[in-house]
Amino acid sequence: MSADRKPNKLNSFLREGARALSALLIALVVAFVIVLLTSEEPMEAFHTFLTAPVGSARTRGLWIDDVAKLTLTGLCFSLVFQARQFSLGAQGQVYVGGLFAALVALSPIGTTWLAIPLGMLAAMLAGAAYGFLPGYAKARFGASEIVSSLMLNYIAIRVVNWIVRAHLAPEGSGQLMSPEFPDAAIYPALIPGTRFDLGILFALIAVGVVWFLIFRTAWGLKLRLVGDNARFAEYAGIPSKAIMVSAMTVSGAIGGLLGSVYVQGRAFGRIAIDFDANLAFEGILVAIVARNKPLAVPVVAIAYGYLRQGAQFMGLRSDVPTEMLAVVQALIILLVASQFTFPGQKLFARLMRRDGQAAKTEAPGT
Amino acid sequence: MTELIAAVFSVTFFVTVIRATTPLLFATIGGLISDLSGALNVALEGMMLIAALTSVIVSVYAPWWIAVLAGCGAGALLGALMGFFHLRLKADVILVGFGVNILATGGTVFILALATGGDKGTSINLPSKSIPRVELPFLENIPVLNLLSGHSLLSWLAGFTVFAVWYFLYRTPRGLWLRGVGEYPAAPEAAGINVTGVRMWSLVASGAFAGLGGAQLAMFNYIGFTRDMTAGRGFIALGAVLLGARHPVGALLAALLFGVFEALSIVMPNLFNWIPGELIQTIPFLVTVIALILFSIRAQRALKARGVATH
Amino acid sequence: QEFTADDPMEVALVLHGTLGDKSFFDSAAAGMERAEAELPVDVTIIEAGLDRGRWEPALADAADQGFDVIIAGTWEMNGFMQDLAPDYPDQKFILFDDTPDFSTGEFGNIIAITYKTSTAAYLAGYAAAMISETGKLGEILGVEGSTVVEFAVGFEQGAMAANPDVEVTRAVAGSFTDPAKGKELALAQFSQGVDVVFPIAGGTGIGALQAARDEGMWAVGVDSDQAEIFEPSDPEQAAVIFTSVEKKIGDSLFDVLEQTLDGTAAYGTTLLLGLADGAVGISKNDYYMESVPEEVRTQVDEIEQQIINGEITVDSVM
Amino acid sequence: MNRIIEARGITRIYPGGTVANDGVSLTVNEGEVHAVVGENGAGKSTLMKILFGIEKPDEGTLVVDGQEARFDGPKDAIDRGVGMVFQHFSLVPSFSVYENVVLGSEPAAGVRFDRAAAIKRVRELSEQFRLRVDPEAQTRALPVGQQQRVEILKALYREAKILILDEPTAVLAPQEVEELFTAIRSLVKQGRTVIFIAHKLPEVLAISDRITVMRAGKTVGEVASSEVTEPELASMMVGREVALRVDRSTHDGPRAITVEGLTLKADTGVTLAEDLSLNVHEGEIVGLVGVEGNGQAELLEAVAGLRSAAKGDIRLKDRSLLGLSVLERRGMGVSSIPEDRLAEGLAVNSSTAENLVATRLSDPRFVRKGLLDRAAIRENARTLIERFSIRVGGPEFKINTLSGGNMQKVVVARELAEQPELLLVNQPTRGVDLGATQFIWKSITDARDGGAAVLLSSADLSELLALSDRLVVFYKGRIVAAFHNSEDLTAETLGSFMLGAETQDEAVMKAALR
Ligand SMILES: Nc1ncnc2c1ncn2[C@@H]1O[C@H](COP(=O)(O)OP(=O)(O)OP(=O)(O)O)[C@@H](O)[C@H]1O
Ligand SMILES: Nc1ncnc2c1ncn2[C@@H]1O[C@H](COP(=O)(O)OP(=O)(O)OP(=O)(O)O)[C@@H](O)[C@H]1O
Ligand SMILES: [Mg+2]
Ligand SMILES: [Mg+2]
Repeated sequence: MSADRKPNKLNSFLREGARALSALLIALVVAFVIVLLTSEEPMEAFHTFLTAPVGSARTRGLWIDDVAKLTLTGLCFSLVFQARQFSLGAQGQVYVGGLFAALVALSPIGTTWLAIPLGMLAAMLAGAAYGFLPGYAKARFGASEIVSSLMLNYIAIRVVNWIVRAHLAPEGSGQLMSPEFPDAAIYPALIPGTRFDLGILFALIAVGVVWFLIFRTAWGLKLRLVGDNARFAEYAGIPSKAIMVSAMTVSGAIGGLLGSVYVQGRAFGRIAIDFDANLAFEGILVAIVARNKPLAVPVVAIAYGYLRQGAQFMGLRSDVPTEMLAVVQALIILLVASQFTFPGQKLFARLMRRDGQAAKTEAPGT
Repeated sequence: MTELIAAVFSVTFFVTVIRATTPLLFATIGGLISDLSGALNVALEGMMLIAALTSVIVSVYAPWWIAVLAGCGAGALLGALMGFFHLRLKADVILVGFGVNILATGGTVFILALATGGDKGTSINLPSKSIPRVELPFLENIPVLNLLSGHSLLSWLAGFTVFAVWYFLYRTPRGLWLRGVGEYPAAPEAAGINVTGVRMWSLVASGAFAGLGGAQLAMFNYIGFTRDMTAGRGFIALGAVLLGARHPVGALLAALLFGVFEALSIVMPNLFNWIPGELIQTIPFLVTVIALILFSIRAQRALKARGVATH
Repeated sequence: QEFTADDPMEVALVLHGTLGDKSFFDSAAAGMERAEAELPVDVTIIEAGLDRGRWEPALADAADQGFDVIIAGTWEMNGFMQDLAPDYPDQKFILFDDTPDFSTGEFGNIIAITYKTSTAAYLAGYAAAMISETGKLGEILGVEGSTVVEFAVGFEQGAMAANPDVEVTRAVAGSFTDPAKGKELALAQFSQGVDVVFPIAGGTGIGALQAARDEGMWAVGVDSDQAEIFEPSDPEQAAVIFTSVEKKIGDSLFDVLEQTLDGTAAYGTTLLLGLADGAVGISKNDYYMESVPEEVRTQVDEIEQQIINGEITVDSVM
Repeated sequence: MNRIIEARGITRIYPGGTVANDGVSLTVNEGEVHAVVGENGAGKSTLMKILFGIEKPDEGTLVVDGQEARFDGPKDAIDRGVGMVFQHFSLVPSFSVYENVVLGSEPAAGVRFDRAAAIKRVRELSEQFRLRVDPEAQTRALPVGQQQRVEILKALYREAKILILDEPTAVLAPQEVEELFTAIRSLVKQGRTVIFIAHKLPEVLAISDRITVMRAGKTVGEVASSEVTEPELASMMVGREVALRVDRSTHDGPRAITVEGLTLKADTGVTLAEDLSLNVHEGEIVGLVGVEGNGQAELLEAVAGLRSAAKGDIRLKDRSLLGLSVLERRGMGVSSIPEDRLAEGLAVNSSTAENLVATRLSDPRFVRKGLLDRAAIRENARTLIERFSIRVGGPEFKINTLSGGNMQKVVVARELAEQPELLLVNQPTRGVDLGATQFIWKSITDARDGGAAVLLSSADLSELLALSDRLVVFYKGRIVAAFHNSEDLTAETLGSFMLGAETQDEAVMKAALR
């Protein structure tokens, strides 16, 4: 048996990587220019930007915490995008997930060892249910999932805020957050005193699970076929609507899990109003840059999380105005998303072509 | 309940609805144009925000209408920026849109601080101008017709815009190009139409309309600028585009629906103290979801009636 | 330790939000500016932004950077400060607008400042009810958090004291950054007969003030003397703000910094500041003099005295 | 004679490295119909795209009307009088016919799009060149034949002197082909030049004046149509003799599928097919004859499980299929080759291996406990790629890296991987070259000889006549005639029944329906 030729994945991986790196480099240069313009001590500020996230155990914890959250939300979006569904419901799922995790944590179970697994389970179920809704509305009525999921986000945020304020906050305190959960209900820190907690573990497990689901199970293949060509899927006997709804439901479960990671993680250990601060939405960016590939999601999250943290610390420690960080972040997104043509690329393409040509002629009969 | 009915059938309620609808309608029209050309414009929010700030700052030094034009122009410029990254540098349009939004949140505060000499929150120490209100005193006492009085000049413009955009899309050659490019780009491409150019102009127009929405928000609904003052209206407009079945009249109806329930959520707290504020705030969104589902059921039926299989 | 102009005391003000609210945080920042001008201190203002997840890191980062004094405010930051302060015993912490439980004896390096905000709001409510012709007052809240509600309860109680039949409606905007919505909420209240509005909602509230200006209704300012803020740029706006409920965070922070420098600050305790200390109060500026009739002003002054003497107790949610 | 357009030494290498054109030359005289023939992937479409300015040649020159031309885009080509109708139409589905025709150079009155003028002009053109189509109809709703006329009108509206038609007949029914030829002749008579691409050599010989033959990206020759025979042309194209011969079935098995009184309705309640009754025996091919839209495709869909029946029954080996899902029917041995491979036959962004198992995702050989057996899936792909000689890099290569003919082979391979009980086939060789056609026909007859009952629908009557053992004619949703296939049966006979011009005797029909 002759060996099959493989589509040249390494090459395309290298090309993608080189493109991303060069875009990143340009973005950093732009960021540096902005820092130069707005800071009295630009070198110091920029140094903070580049090194602060790894400066101490505590800052590394913050970075990892961001990575965990960005990974989960990125996965959440990747999964629905794989099925060609443009549900933007991650945020709503995070809220209902967080709420249900909080309800478990604040119940008598909260003091037992069951608090974490049950909290996560409740969060995932709630998120799944919330992800199911727009999917069902689309499958049953043809209602655009973009609109319904967006509206469901707004609804979830407000309803959860209300429950937190009116029912979970200590009576009469006027605080817009619940009391701190019992220790048993908060993820243990992997490195004491930092946010390096179970969240990142769960995120990485989720990456593995999603990758496995998509590329190793029949469900995943069906999902990809539906995403590729829904009519063909129907033709081949794959129930495309059911697959689509199930994808949105599973994605909802991941969103719900992120809700648990939020409220039960060391960063909070309680539920407060408006707790996600829009991070859930940034999963779209992660998913798109990762091209919806589950294994690329944590890689993108690591890089993006690093820049995000670096910018934050520059804001905290230097005289660069906080607002400029948003500008830097925006430029990074714009540049990383762009495709550049560099002088060397033509040559590269020519080399690649020779390769491809050889492939064409030798292919048959192997 | 009677109080609610009284409030809803008052002239002021109507005026509130129109006021709440106007910025949304402009943004929705903007979203509609880029959507029809094949690009989902998630940057409406950021475009409105930057336009709002631009018009406020310009209105300090220039007449109101120049300020409105400046806001419109700022939106258009952002549209061109999006076009550059999306069409020239082939960046994903959603990523570019989010980039613009993030740029807007930070950039507006930075520029506001420069313009006000350090204020990072509001423009209250800038004497900004407002868009004139169109008073029609002779209609004051005629029922129904008196509803026409007291609106922003831009509200009238918005109404006219719906018609103009409809005319443009369905009655002019360029409108035909735009719809063709959005639906099936290969066709206009083969017909020798510059597809990229059409997309570029659509994004620019999209930004210009969103910019008018921002100007209305900062020069009429509230006079002045406050950080993040668009408060999600751009995303709601995005929903309204799809809810309105990607048609100008649909966009108008969707924006109005939202305006009505926004206005309702504004009069309700004063009448129903016992309903938690957060729940009242969900009303416009709930109504949108319900409207969307009802609308989709109807559309499904209509499709069936035309004999198009939907399975 | 002695601090001098050459070797100033390093102070960090950590804001769980951003500057530019024209009330709460700006007031704290103004106190810092004054401190920097008049005292041997060097102040760094750290804006942690609107993301809750960033607040604790910002505070911890300030502690890590070794500031001598770290200032933060409200219940939102209270918990973080309690967690942090014991780990940095050589640094001092100032918490405003909330207090930890000092009875445990753990927090020797924290000093808390709380304000009897509702007592000042009571006075404003009283005056508002007296000048209202319709007997209807409106409140516009950003969100229903304790800092905000504290104003509302005092205002309502004061209004009832002036006129038991008064109607006070509360509307919640759900946002501190939506002035258009604040304006709409106020306009809706006006159309339902309200003639004095009390916005407690940051940027959203500024929209409500503008509605009062446009409609020629009365408004009560919040946190700082808002009439004074508007006076230079928008006298018309200033003219309808007949008084403001002031919470002089900046001044009280200045005082505590001064006491910290000369070693008299009582770390490990709570400073409860009220009308008597001048840390809260209502603005008695020209607009107040013009808008509020003489006899009402006299009554307000009497009530103020009664509250200080403890003859009137004002409710509080804190 | 005047050379109107000329391509000299054109080379085009696609970014992937494919040398689509390798020093190709083409000379077209004014007022002639010039055919270009070659196997799938020979580079015909690429050359045409270069003539129309969509692709730019890496080397070589174009000469139009004696002057060298450089086309930076279709606009330049249009300006020089070149018009093109693509293999895949480029029409906006929701637009009306006249909108599609004038798109890009609309008549205007002020800023307004002058619809009346547009409609008038389209009507004039369609009369002048005998291309009948309703200018105000919605394009989406038109049959392909008419959509093609819209495409031609588009080019004529732009005053094309040279009209390129890339495989125009692939999607047409025989009468439509005739109508197209009539239009082409009328065009030529009015001084236009036509470049024509087709895989069916009789058509090429019927319509063209001269023929250029391409093979593997090169021009291998140019001949006058009057001086060449079909076999000569075929061997020029392929480089060897090709014979499209089919052995008739020898097998006569028991009845496999019974369709009884079947009525099919659209969601609206409109009847699509009525009272269909027919049987197919094991080892037999039954051809469904009819102009597109007369119920044949709907019957195939109903049998496949993609459409529900309003009345009647479909039984496979005495078991009713109604109420069974697509998957359950496939489980019973139903295979189906769909009409449009891109729309419903393949997922083009997925790998070849995945496409080859897509219909068998509950088969324990490939999926156990919900998990994919990737080794088995790859092995399956290797086997099928070899068995059906599919030209593809390997099992992991995506379908969109294949040429159309090879894509079709993937569909055929998947559906015939195992001997089916019942095979449903719709337009099996549309746009597929001679060699591949031969191969696909062979695959179908092999399945038949293995005992499959085959229902075959095709717009190509010669294909139906070549393959079918019996033929059933559809007209307006009903079966109007049935025949045992024999040498005497001609396309003309079928044609008159297809158009409802003739009716068959009840008894004769009964007998032929078996
Ligand atoms: N856009 C493209 N990118 C890369 N390769 C292409 C592209 N278009 C065509 N090719 C390749 O170029 C070669 C010639 O293709 P072309 O479409 O010209 O063939 P053709 O003669 O028209 O075939 P057919 O008879 O199937 O229509 C084929 O190998 C094809 O795979
Ligand atoms: N963007 C692209 N990138 C790479 N290859 C492409 C691209 N577009 C088309 N192709 C190649 O084009 C070829 C298809 O060319 P063409 O359309 O002529 O095929 P075909 O056999 O004629 O198809 P059909 O018969 O269905 O019309 C395939 O080989 C495909 O790989
Ligand atoms: Mg071709
Ligand atoms: Mg072909």
